[in-house]
Amino acid sequence: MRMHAFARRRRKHTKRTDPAVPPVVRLISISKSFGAVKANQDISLDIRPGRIKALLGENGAGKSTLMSMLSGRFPPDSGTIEIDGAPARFRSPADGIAAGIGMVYQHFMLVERMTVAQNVLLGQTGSFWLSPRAMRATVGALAEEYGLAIDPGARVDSLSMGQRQLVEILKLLYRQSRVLIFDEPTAVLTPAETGNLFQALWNMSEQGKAIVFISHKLPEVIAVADEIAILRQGRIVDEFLEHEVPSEHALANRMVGREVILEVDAQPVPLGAEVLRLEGLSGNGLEDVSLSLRQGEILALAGVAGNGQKPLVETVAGLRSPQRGAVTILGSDWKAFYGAPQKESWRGGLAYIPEDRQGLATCPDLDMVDNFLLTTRHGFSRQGFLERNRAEEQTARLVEEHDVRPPVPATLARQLSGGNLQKLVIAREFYRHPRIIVAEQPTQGLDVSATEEVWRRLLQARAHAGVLLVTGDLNEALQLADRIAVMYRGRIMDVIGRNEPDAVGRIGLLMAGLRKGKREDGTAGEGARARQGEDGQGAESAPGGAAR
Amino acid sequence: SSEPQKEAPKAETSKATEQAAEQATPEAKPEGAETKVGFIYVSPIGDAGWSYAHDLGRKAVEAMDGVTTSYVEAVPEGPDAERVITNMARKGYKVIFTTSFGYMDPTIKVAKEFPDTVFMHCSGFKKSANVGNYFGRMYQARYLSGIVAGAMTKTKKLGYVAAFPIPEVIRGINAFTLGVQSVAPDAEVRVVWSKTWYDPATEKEAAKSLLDVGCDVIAQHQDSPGPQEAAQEKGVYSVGYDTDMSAFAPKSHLTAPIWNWGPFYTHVVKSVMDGSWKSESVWPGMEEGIVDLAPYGPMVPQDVRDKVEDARRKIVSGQFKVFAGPVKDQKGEVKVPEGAVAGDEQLLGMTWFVEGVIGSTE
Amino acid sequence: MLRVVKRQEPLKGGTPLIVVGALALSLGISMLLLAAQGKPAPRGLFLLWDGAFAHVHSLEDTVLKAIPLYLCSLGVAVAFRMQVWNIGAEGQFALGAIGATWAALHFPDLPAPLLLPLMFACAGVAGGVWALVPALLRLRLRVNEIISTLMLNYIGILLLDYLVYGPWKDPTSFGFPLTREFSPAAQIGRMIGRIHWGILLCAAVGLALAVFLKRTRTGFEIMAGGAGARAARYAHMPYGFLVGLVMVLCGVASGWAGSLEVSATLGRLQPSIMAGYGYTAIVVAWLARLRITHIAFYAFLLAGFRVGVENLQLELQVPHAFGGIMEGLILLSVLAGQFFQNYRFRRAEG
Amino acid sequence: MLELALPILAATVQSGTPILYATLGEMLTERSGVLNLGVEGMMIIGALAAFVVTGATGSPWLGFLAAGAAGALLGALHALACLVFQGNQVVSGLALTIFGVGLADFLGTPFIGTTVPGFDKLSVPLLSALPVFGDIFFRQDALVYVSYVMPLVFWLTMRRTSLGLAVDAAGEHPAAASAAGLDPVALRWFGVVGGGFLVGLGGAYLSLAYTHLWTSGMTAGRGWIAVALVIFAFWRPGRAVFGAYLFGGIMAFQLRLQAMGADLPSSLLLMLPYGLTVFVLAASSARGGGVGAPRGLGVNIEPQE
Ligand SMILES: Nc1ncnc2c1ncn2[C@@H]1O[C@H](COP(=O)(O)OP(=O)(O)OP(=O)(O)O)[C@@H](O)[C@H]1O
Ligand SMILES: Nc1ncnc2c1ncn2[C@@H]1O[C@H](COP(=O)(O)OP(=O)(O)OP(=O)(O)O)[C@@H](O)[C@H]1O
Ligand SMILES: [Mg+2]
Ligand SMILES: [Mg+2]
Repeated sequence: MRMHAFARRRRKHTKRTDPAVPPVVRLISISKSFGAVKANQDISLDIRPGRIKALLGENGAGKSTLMSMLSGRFPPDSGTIEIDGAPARFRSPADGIAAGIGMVYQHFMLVERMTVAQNVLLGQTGSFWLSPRAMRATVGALAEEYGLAIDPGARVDSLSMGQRQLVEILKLLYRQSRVLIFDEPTAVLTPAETGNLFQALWNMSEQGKAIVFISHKLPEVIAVADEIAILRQGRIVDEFLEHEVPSEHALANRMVGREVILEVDAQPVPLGAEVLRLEGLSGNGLEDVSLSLRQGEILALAGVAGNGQKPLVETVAGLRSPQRGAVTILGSDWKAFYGAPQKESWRGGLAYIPEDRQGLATCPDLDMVDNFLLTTRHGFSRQGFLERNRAEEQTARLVEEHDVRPPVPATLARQLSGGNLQKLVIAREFYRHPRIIVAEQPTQGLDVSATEEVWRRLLQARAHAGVLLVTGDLNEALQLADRIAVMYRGRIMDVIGRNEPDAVGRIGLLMAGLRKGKREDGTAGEGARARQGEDGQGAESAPGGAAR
Repeated sequence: SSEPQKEAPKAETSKATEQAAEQATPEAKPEGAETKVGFIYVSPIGDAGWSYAHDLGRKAVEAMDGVTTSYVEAVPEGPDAERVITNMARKGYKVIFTTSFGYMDPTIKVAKEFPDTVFMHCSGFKKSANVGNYFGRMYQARYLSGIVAGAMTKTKKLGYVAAFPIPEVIRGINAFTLGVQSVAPDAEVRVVWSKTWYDPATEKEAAKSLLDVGCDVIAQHQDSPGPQEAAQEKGVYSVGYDTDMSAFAPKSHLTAPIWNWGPFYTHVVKSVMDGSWKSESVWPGMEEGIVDLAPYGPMVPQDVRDKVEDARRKIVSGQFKVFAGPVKDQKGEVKVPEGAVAGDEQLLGMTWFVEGVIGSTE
Repeated sequence: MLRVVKRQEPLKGGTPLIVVGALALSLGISMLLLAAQGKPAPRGLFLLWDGAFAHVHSLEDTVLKAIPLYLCSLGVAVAFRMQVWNIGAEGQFALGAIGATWAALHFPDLPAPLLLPLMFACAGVAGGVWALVPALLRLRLRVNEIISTLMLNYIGILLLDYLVYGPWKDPTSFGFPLTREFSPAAQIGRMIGRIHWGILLCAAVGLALAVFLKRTRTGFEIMAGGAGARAARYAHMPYGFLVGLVMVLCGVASGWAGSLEVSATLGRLQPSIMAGYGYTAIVVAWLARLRITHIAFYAFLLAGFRVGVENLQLELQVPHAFGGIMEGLILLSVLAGQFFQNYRFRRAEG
Repeated sequence: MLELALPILAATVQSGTPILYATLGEMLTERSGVLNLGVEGMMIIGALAAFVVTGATGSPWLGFLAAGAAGALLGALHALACLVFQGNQVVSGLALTIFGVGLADFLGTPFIGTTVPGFDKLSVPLLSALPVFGDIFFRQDALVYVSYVMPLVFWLTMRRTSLGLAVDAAGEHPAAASAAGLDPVALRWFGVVGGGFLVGLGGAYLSLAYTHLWTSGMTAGRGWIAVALVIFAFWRPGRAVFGAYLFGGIMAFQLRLQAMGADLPSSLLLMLPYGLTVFVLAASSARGGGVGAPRGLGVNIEPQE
């Protein structure tokens, strides 16, 4: 059940360019090390105008490092960057911007408390004195020119992820960047927003911009890229031009260096007792949310980010208290469950795998052992004293078992790559033998093999637990979940079984806020889109719907 | 950090004399034959106040033949004092002046261990074989300044910016008030506590608060001329303290009660050197010149000056006592009955205001 | 052009070097200041050493001075470990002294074995409660603890003032701001030389805190809470309780320092006990990099400086403010020194 | 009643002025993302520099600028510690206070008990004739008048210039500022040094206008109150004015209560400003909950490889 919605549109939009067009940027034999880690080794790469170049690679392969050097964030240890055939030396991002290179980082570099206009013009205002009105006008005109729908006066913190991405793009456009680098731009987008982004990418590449696109999602890469380069362990191992682009499967194998199975086998397992129950949960941005989760199933929570998933998860995970309604966890009331001594509930209770791995799930400045102890400390506590030696042994064992790299328990969390950190968190949370698992965007930013591993573990966990999976990746939801609950504006719109007919289409409508999306006819979809346009919520609808 | 506890004002000297008195270092002189004299101050000598006045006295001692001096400043009145005094005694200082009330117990304690050293403690009441104590009757000069102030007030409301509610300060306020009342019987004296010894900003503000409620002469027991500045800005009179503060407020400065420790200190050191020193409590007053009034400002009329000079003569001759009965407190209770005179004990422990003072002693 | 580069691993074994270097640097600058005043700098250095460490009596002085500093620093370090910026040790010290004095004044007839524990209990409660106020303000009302602890210092000292100028003033003190002298039972005696039994309390508190922080689960939670408050909440650590706990621990330790000051060295309460130990404690805690086991050393060292500067004053007539400059310089240079532990300079190409 | 209220209000403006300068200075520093707890130290060094330079040159305006320069110099020390040496901002600030107070004490000793010309009251023609307002606001000294325009200049700079926008970006999200081609470290240098300059001016007010005298410790905790006021003001200059005058008012009022004969222990009255600081913070934090704190405040910018 995969979606190849983008490919079709792409054909419509792509203009064939001459393959012999000279590159704007040549990276020649670039190397970069962080201490003992060789992040990039002898990398050479050409980036051409009017082309979308995708960079693929496992977590830690060195993609971000390479692009950071191109954008001027830090210098390479050796090698040269040529712009228009002349060697360039960047000392700061300002130099990169001046040379026409712009980068959209995975974690948006936006000042949330400023307006769209302020963000776009930051550092580029030209004159000393500013007029907010003139700024809004400038940015508004620019947005219009490129057909990007955004209010230049809106504060960034009021925008959805997709809209924020538009702001990032506007920044590059305003700076007249000729090379636009997108580091995992779709990781935080809803499918609809992804569709919009691709549209924008195609528009820009048609205008002659060179685009670098980094993603772990192979269908996206195949859909959007003209050329693909694959990095493995800091080296370029393969390059494909568009007509040579192989299948997803082959790409994945090249990336990882071994056979990868892209589909997981999600055979249902027998259901057990109810482990989690929400009844009429309201407040904190939630409205009358009722859910039930049983041991043996995965319940996915789908929806555009910001529609109440966060408060729901945080309430279930005990980070905020429910205002109205009842939450029953493993048969106990919320208050009783979280009020009870952790001594008993650390094991066989609820495990929360949050989206924010650095900072929430772990402390960056603590080593793996201490981070392991964060949630398991009660298991290593005897009369109030901590058995750190035993914790060290257990950490070493788990790190080995889960293939966390480097397998050194004394490594600090901030020295781990995102994927490895996630492995550590998952190892730790599974060590607790939870009976409820709340997994929030568990594979975001993970490469295919790591994703595969996480999926496998979540499916396995059903043997002893119920899983509440919060994901913005509809594909992930469809791969894993038995049932999918769609959230819209703090409400559960509906719960849909994975194998129900036209699940994708209905979910798309529900995400757009249409409860009556059930199998009427095509006009319902049109109506939904119209209403969406009226209340200005941005996302049109799910890509599945859009494609049909 | 701690508030220094001081209980008397400092000596009269202008900045010029201070600069003239060259600061000599002990190293400059051959050691051994010299008599070493040590001083311990509660605040930095730069405070231009209490410790500064004592240090001027020290410089007078330094100028004596065969004598060398040193000091430690800003010594808190607890265990630190004991340590510093011990250290001095151990280093062979023959005479040690401890110049704050809080040094009393540490001085007595250390003196036991160093019977050959002479200790002089200022403003306390304990003695031992080798510890004497001394102080000066500043309240006499305060009384005289009160006469001047009382003669110059029109509103019959006078302001008094005071540091801490301790007997020395309270005694001064009372003496000042009695002086005021000797010429303006129905006048009142309002007191504001600044809880600082030297904070020009706060003290000026305190003076302004008194001016705002209608006071037209400002007196003070502080080490800064902040109150004088306030008075001058408002165009009213003020009574300084410690030194002749007329330079800071020439149009406002009536006079000031002032200290002069030099003669006393040289006298003590001389008596130790010639072996005539005895342990005793001494509390000299105007007759010894240890306290005095600064020169009058030009606005003080001759008849007022005459009145003050008359009172001064009577005080010096012992004919007049400032705290001679009847003295009533704020509540009208008689504290010193008719015909009696407040004894030194009562003066040293004075914690009540006389009638006519408006303010709290806490 | 030099670029700053983060070391992959903190410089191992570099700490003693950095500390020695920073001390040398700050002493060097101080001596330059001395020379600028026309005083002999080498002799100044000698006098500093001589006054602080060279004789039995000067060592005794230094140890006596180090005791309150040590206790306050322990408390500060515990709070700082959790990134609770409690700079209120000064006020908690005052409240401890007040608490102990209350017991000593109200139960003068109790025998020492009852009275002393009671005094320490009262000091601990007073200091602890005083520290708990900012903790609660932070937890309930999100009041920045740096400000609230600092303001409570001023208020605590004024409260002490109020008591000794008002209700607790010794009627026989001639109106001076002191309380009555404590009964002998309320006074802690000397153990060896002039060093009082309070040093045993210091040892006990230091040991207990070291074990507590290093070996217990709650100690781990404090450390983790300091490394990341959000992660601590995520892991369902009792964050509020921990904030309260470290504050109270600091309040109790500082309170005991205050109570030793009144019961072991003075025998009464008076305003001059406030000698800034609570602020210097921050310098000490930071020098020791918040390690309990290193605090004793630095408390001793800084106490030595304070005592030694007096010798410098007496012999060279150096102003009192010299000590303050030295303390600030030491702190600044150690701060800069710690940089070299985690970073290095690298020549940047171009 | 008005006779009593007017002087208190005029005194309020005056005693609020040094706090206002210092608050704006710390606000600038914090908006660039650096917490500087050395305000007390910078302020007192400013007071000393103002006094010494005025004494040497006879020009209080030169003294005023010298105070700013001295505050800026100390600020630069903090910037060096935190921006180059990656020191902990809390600790470095505390060190700066300890060092600044000690240094001022050390260097200032010879000047205690001397006086310099300074700024005197200067009625503004016309405006001072206004009823009530004239008495409160326009019979003050020149530095008070300068302080009236400061919040406005501050606001204009932060909201209407590219520099202000950049400084805010460095405080909110230095990585974003850097990605936008700005140099957040340089902007923070500006914030810390510029903030130190303003704080130093606040010190100058104490030794040149409030009084014409110098003494060690004459800031008496005003620097700390400024730090608190930045939080109270939600990092906005307008509310800073309100906060500074509130504190000026309470300081002026506390002494006047005594002068009016209130029979209250002075220790308890003196607690008022400190107690009020905590109270005001509690009230505003409870309502706003750290509203307006720059998100990057207190976090150092790690150097890039
Ligand atoms: N600032 C740094 N300090 C130390 N090591 C680093 C740093 N940045 C990256 N690395 C290491 O360099 C290697 C390459 O990292 P990079 O971020 O380029 O990988 P990536 O391909 O972007 O991975 P991902 O898909 O997870 O984003 C990794 O091993 C990473 O741990
Ligand atoms: N601040 C300090 N003052 C004095 N001695 C110290 C200090 N810090 C460390 N030491 C001592 O110096 C030696 C080496 O110090 P270092 O900090 O490098 O080792 P460490 O404690 O193993 O390091 P870390 O715990 O930071 O990894 C140790 O014996 C330690 O006790
Ligand atoms: Mg990456
Ligand atoms: Mg001589």
